Amino acid sequence: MSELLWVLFDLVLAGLTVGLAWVAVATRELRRGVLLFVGLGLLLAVIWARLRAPDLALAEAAIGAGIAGALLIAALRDEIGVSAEPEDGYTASRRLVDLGAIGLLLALSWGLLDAFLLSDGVRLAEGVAERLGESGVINPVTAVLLNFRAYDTLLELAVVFAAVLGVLSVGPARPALEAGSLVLTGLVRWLVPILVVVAGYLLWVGAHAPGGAFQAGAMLAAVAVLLRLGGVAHAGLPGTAATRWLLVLGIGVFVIVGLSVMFADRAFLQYPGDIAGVLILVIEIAATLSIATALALAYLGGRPVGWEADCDSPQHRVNRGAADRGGDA
Amino acid sequence: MNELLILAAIATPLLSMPLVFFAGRRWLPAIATVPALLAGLLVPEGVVVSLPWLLLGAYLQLDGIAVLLLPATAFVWLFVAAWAATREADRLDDPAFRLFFLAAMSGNFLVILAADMVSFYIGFAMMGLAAYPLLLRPGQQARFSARIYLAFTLVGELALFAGMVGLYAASGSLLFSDLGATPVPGITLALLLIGFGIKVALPGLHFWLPLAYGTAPIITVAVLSGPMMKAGLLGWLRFLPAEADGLMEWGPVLMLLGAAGLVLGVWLGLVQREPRAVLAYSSIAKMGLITALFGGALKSPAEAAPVAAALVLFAMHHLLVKSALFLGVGEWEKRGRARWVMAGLGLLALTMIGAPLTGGALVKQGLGTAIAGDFGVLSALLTLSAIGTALLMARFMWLLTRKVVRPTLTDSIPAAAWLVLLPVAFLGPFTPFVITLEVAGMLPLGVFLLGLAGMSWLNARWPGLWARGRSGDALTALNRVLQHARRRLPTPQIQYGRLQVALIRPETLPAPQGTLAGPGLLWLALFLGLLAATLLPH
Amino acid sequence: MTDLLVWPILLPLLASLLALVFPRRGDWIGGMASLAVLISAAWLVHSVWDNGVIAVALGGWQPGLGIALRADGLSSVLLLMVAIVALTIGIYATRYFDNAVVRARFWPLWLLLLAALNALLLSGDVFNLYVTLELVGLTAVALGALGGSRDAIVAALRYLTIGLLGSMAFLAGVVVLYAAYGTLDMVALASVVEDRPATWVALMLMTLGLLVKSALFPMHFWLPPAHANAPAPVSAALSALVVKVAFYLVLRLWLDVFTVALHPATAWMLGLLGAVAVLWGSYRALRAPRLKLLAAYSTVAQLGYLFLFLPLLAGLPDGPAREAAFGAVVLFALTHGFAKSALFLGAGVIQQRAGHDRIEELGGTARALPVTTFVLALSGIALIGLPPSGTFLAKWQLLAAAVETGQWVWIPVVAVGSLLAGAYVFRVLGHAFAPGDRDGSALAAGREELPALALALVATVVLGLAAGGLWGFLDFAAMSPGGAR
Amino acid sequence: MPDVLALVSIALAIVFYAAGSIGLLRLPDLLSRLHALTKADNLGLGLLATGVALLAGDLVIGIKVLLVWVLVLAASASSSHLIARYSMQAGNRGHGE
Repeated sequence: MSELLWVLFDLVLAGLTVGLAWVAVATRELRRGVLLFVGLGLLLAVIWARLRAPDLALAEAAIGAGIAGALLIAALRDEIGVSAEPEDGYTASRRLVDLGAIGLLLALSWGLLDAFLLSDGVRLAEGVAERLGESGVINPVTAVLLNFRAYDTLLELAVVFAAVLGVLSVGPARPALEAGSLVLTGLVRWLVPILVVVAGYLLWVGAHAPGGAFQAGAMLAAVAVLLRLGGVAHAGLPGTAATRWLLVLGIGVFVIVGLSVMFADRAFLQYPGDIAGVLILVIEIAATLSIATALALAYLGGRPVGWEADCDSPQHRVNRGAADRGGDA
Repeated sequence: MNELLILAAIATPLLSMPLVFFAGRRWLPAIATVPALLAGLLVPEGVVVSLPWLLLGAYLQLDGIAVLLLPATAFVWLFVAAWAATREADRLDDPAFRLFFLAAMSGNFLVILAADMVSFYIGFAMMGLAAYPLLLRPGQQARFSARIYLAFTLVGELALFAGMVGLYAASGSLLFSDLGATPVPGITLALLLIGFGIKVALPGLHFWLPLAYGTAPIITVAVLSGPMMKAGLLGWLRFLPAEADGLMEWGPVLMLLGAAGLVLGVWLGLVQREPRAVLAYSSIAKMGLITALFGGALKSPAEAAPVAAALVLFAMHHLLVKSALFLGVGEWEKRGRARWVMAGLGLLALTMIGAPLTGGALVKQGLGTAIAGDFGVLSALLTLSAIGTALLMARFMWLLTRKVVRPTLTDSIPAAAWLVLLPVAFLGPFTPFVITLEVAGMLPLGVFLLGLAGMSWLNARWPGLWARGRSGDALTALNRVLQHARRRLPTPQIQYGRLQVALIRPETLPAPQGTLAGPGLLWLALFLGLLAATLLPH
Repeated sequence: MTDLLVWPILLPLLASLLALVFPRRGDWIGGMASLAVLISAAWLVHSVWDNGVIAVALGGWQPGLGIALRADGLSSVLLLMVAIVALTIGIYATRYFDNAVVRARFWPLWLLLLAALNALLLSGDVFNLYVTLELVGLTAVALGALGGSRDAIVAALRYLTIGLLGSMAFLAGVVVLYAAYGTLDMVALASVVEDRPATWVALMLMTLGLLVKSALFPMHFWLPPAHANAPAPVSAALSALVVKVAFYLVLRLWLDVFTVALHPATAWMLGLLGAVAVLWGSYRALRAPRLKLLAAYSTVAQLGYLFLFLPLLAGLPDGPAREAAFGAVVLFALTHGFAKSALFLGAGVIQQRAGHDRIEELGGTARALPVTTFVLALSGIALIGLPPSGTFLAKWQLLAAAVETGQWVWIPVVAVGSLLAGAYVFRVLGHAFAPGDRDGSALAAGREELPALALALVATVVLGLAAGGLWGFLDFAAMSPGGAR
Repeated sequence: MPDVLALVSIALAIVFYAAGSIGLLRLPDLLSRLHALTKADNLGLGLLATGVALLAGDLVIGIKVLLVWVLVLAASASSSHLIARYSMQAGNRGHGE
C-alpha cells in the first residue's frame, strides 16, 4: 500500500518537474522564468532526497536553487528595458527547438532503457563500499569526491575558479544597494552568525554524513548575498589582496597536499591511510573558503572596488579608468 | 663534393631568403645563383643525391636534360639579377621582391634537378606561386593580370597534384625512373596536360600570359618567359616518358593543340601594338611548336629519344634568347632607340628566327634532323613556325623602330649585364654541330626582311591600318565578364541569429536576422542522420 | 617515472593561481610556467618514445574506482604542440596587451586554459573528460570576452551557450555509458562496449556535443564571430588549440573506445559534413572583409578536412595504409595548429599597427611589416597545403587513401577546397603587396613578429621536412585497447 | 498517544495550508494575500513541525525542527514586511486596487 503511494508520489514529482521545466523555458517573461527556475531547483532537491542522495539534495538546494537563483535575479535587475514581446518567427523557431529537444529526450530514454536492460548492476558503488575503509572518511560521497575521484573535484574547483575569473575580467561590480530597512538589517544581523555556524557544521559533518565543501561554501556565499542585500557593499569579503588569496586557497591547498604525498613515493593525491582524514578535512576547509569567495564575487557581478589597484606600475595607472570601463587594446 | 654542389644550388637561394630583410642586399639574388651555375658547369652528368628522410623521400639527379638546362637557367637568373641589381628604379630594392625572387629561383633549380615527383612538384609550386608577388605592380591592370596569373597557376598546380596522385596510385613509386613501366590512366593524363599546359600556355590555357607579360616588371617577365616557362616542357618530358604504355593515342592530341597554339600565337602576335605583347604571343607560338613536337615524339615512341634531345636543346636556346629579348626591351623602354640597343635586339631577333650562323639555326637544324623520319606533318609545322616567327620578329623590330620612347636613363652598368648575356644567347647552345650555311636557313631571314619591308609599305599606303590591332585577346572580354560577375555576386548573409533567440535571449541581438528554420532543421537533420547512420547496419 | 604525467596539468594550474595573487608578476610567472610546461611535455614525448603508452592511477586507486591519466603517441604529440604554441603566444601576449591591467586579467585565465587543455589531452576517464571540456570551454569564453567590446561579449555569450549545449550532450552520453557498462575508464570501456542501442545513443550524444565544440558545419556558426572578435593571442589559441582538442576527442572515442560501434555510414556522414565545411568555410573565408574573420572561417574549413579522414580511416583495413592515413590526420591537425596561430598573431600585429584588419585596406603592409607579411605567406602555404608544409603531406595521404578505398568523392572536395584556400590566401597577399603610404623598418617589433614567424616556420618547414618520424612514433605508441591499431 | 497528537497536528497544518493557498489565489490585492500567506507559513508550519517532532520521538530532532520553524518564522515575517513595504513605496495603498 505505502509502496504504491510512493510510486504515486514519484510520478507526481516527475510530472511536476518536467512541467515546471517546460514552463520555465517556455515563459516569455524572463522574471517569471527565473522564479520558476528557482522552484524547479527546489523540486530537484526533493527528487535527490527521494533518490536517497541527500548530499546532492543539499547541494542542489543551496547552489542550484539558492545561489543560482540569486545570481539570476541580480542579473535580471541589471537588465533595463528588457523586452518581453515575442518577435516574428519566434514561435516557429521555438517549435523546432522543441522538436529537437523531444528527439534528444527520446533517444536518451532509449539509450538508458537499453543500458538498464544490459547492466548487471555492478557499479562504482560496490567498489567504493569495499574500499571505504581506506579512504579516511565514512561518508561514501565524500570518499569519492575527495579521495577516489579527488582529481575530478580538483578540476571542478578549477571550473569554479575559471568562472569567477571570467566574471572578474568582464567588468566592474554592480553598484552596492542602499542600506536596507530596519527589519531587513535586523534579520541579516540575526541570520549571519547562524548561517556561518551551519556552514561550519556542514563542512565538519561531511566526513561521515551528508555535507561537505560545496554545500558549506554555498552556505557562506548565502551570507555574502544577505550582507549585500542588507546594504554591506563588500558583502563580507576582506580586502582585495586577501580575497585573491582566498580565491586560490582551495586549489592551492589541494594541489600542494596532492604533490607533497608524492615525496613519500606515492602517486599524486595518494594520501597515506593514517592521515587521510585530516588531509581531506584540510582540503575541504580551504575549498569551502574558495568556493564561498568565488560565489560571493560572482554575486557582486564583477571586480570589487579597488581590485586592480595593485596590478600595474605607476605609469599605467592613468589608463585604469579606461580599462575598468572595459576598453583595452 | 658533387652532391654538395647540387644541394647548394637549391639551398643557397633558399637559405639566403632571411638575409633580404637587411638593407643593401641588392646583389644577393645574383650571388645566390652562383652555386647552381657551378653545379651546372662542373658536376658530371649522372650524379644522384638521395634524401630519403625528407618529405616522402627526395631525390635529385643531374641527368642528360638537367646538365643542359641547369647552366643555361642559372646563367639567365644570374644576369637578370645582375641587370636589375644596379638599377634604381627596379624592384630589387624591395626586400619582399627579393625574397620571392629567390624563392622562384630556388624552385626553378629544383624543378630541373628533381628526380621524383614530389620534389618536382615542390619546385614547380614554389616557382609558380612565388612569381605572383613578382608580377604585382602598382595599378589596377597589373593587379588584375597578376590575379589571373595566380588563378591559372593555382588550377595548374592543383591539376598537377591530382595527376601526380593518380600516377602514384598507378605506379606505386614517386621516382620518375619508375614511371615508364605502368600504363597511365586517361584522367591522370588529362590532369597533367592541364597542369603543364597552363605553364606552356596551350591555346585555351594561355590567357594569363599576354596579360602578365604586358604589365609585369621586366625582370619578372625575363625569368618567367625564359627559364620558368620551360618547366612545362620539362614536366612533360619527366612525367610522360614516351616509352610508357597508353600514351601513343595522346600524341595526336598534343600535336593538334600545339599546332593550334602556333597558329594562334602567330596570328594574334601580328596584330599587337606593343613590343612586349608581340614577344608574348611569340612565346605562345614557340611553345605550341614544342608541344606539337613532343606530341610527335609520343606518337612514335621508337624515335622519341632524338626528338626529346633536340627539344631540350631548343628549349635551352629559347630560354636564353627570350630572356635576353625581354631585358633588351627593358633597356629600350628606358633608353629609347639607342643605336646599340637596337643592334642588340636585332641580333637576338635574328637568332630567334634561326638565321644562318646563329644558335637558332643550330637548334632548328637539330630539330629538322631529329624529325627527318616520317614526321611529315611536323616538318611542315617547323617550316610554318620558322615563317611565323620571322614575321613576328619583323613586327617586333618594326614596332621598336616606330614607337617613340623618351629616354629616362643614361647609366650604363646594367646594360653591361645585358651585353654579356647577348652573345651567349645569340650563339645558343654551343653544341658541336657544324655551322653550315644552308639554303633552307636563308628562308626565315628572307621572310623577316620581306616582312619589315612589307610592313613599312603597308603603313605608308594605309596609315593607321596597324593601329587597329588589339592588345590581348579574349582577355579583355574575360575581364569585363569578371568585373560584371564581381558586382553581381551577392555576399551571402546567412545569419544564425535566431538560434540565440532560443538559446540566449532575444534582447541581446542587435536586430532580427533570418530565421531559425535553417540551422534548426540542420541540427535536427544532423541528429536524425547520426542516429540513422548508427542504426543502419544492425 | 609516471609522475611526469601530472606536471603538464599542475604546473600551469599553480601558475594560474600565482598569477592571480601576484598580478604584477604575471609576465614572469606565465613565461616560466609556459617554459616549464614545454619542458615537461618534451620530456613526456621522450618517455613515450622510449616506453610506449604511459599511464598513472591518480590517488593510487585503480582505474574504475579512481581516475587514470594516460599518454600515448597521439596525445603526447598534441600536448607538445599545445606547449609550443602556448609558449610562443605567451611571449607575443606580453607585447600585445600593452596595458598591465589587462595583462593581469589575461595571465590567470591563459594559464588555466593551458592546464585545461593538457588535462583534456591526458585524461583517461570519460567523466573527467567532461569536466575538462567544461574547463576548456569556460576559460576560452572568458578569454574571448577579454576584448571587452560589445561584439566580443555577445560572441562570447553565444560561444558559452553553444559550448554548454555541447558539454551537456557529452555528459548525457557519459551517463548512458555509465548506466550501461558501470565504468568510466576509457580502456575498460573499450574492452566491454557492445554494438547495441545504449552504445549508439551514447556515441551519438557525445559526438554531437563534440561536433558543436569542434565547430563542424553546420554547427560552426558560433566560431567566426567568437574567434574574430577575441584579442589576437586568444583567437590564436581558440582556433589552433581549443577546437582541435574537441576533434582529438572525436578521434579518440571513435578509433580507440567505440571501435566496435563505428560503422562506415556514420563515418561517411561526418565526412560529408566535413566536405561541406571545407567548401563553405573556404568560400566564406574568400568573401570575408576582415583578416581575422578570414582566419576564423579558414578554421571551419580546415576542421572539415580533419573530418574527411574519418570515412577513410573507417574504410581502410588495418595495415600500413591505415597507419599512414592516421599519421596524416595528426600531421594535419598539428600543422593547422601552428599555421593558424601564426596567422592570427600576424593579423594581430597588423591590426595593432594599422588600427584595423580590413583586407581591402592592407596596402603597404608588405613594405611596412615585411616579416609579418612573410608570416602570412608562410602560414598561407600551410593552409593551402603547398609543399613543404605538413598539410601537403597530409593531403597527399588523404588523396592516396581516397584512391585506395575508392572513395573518389573526396578528391574534388580537396581540390576545390585547396583552390579556394589559394584564392583567399593570395587575396590577402595581393592586398598586402599593393602599394600603400606606410613604410617601416624590417623588423617592427621583435617580440610580436618573431613568435609568429617561429610558428609559421614550424608549420611550413619543420613539420613538412621532419614528418617522417611522426608516423613511426604514432604507430609505436598507439594505445590500441579495443582499437584495431 | 503521541502518534495521535502528531496526526491531529499535521491534519490541522494541512487545513491551514489549504486556507492559505486558497487565500493566496482568491483574495483581491497584495496585502490581503500576504496576510493569508503568513498564516499558512507561521501556524501551518508550526503545527507541521510539532507533528513531525512528535513522530520522530527524539529530543534532538525535535529541537532541530523547532529551530527550522523559528528561522522560517523570522524569514517569512521579514520578507512579507519587505514585500509590503516595497509595494507601498510603489504606490499601492491596498484595499481593492
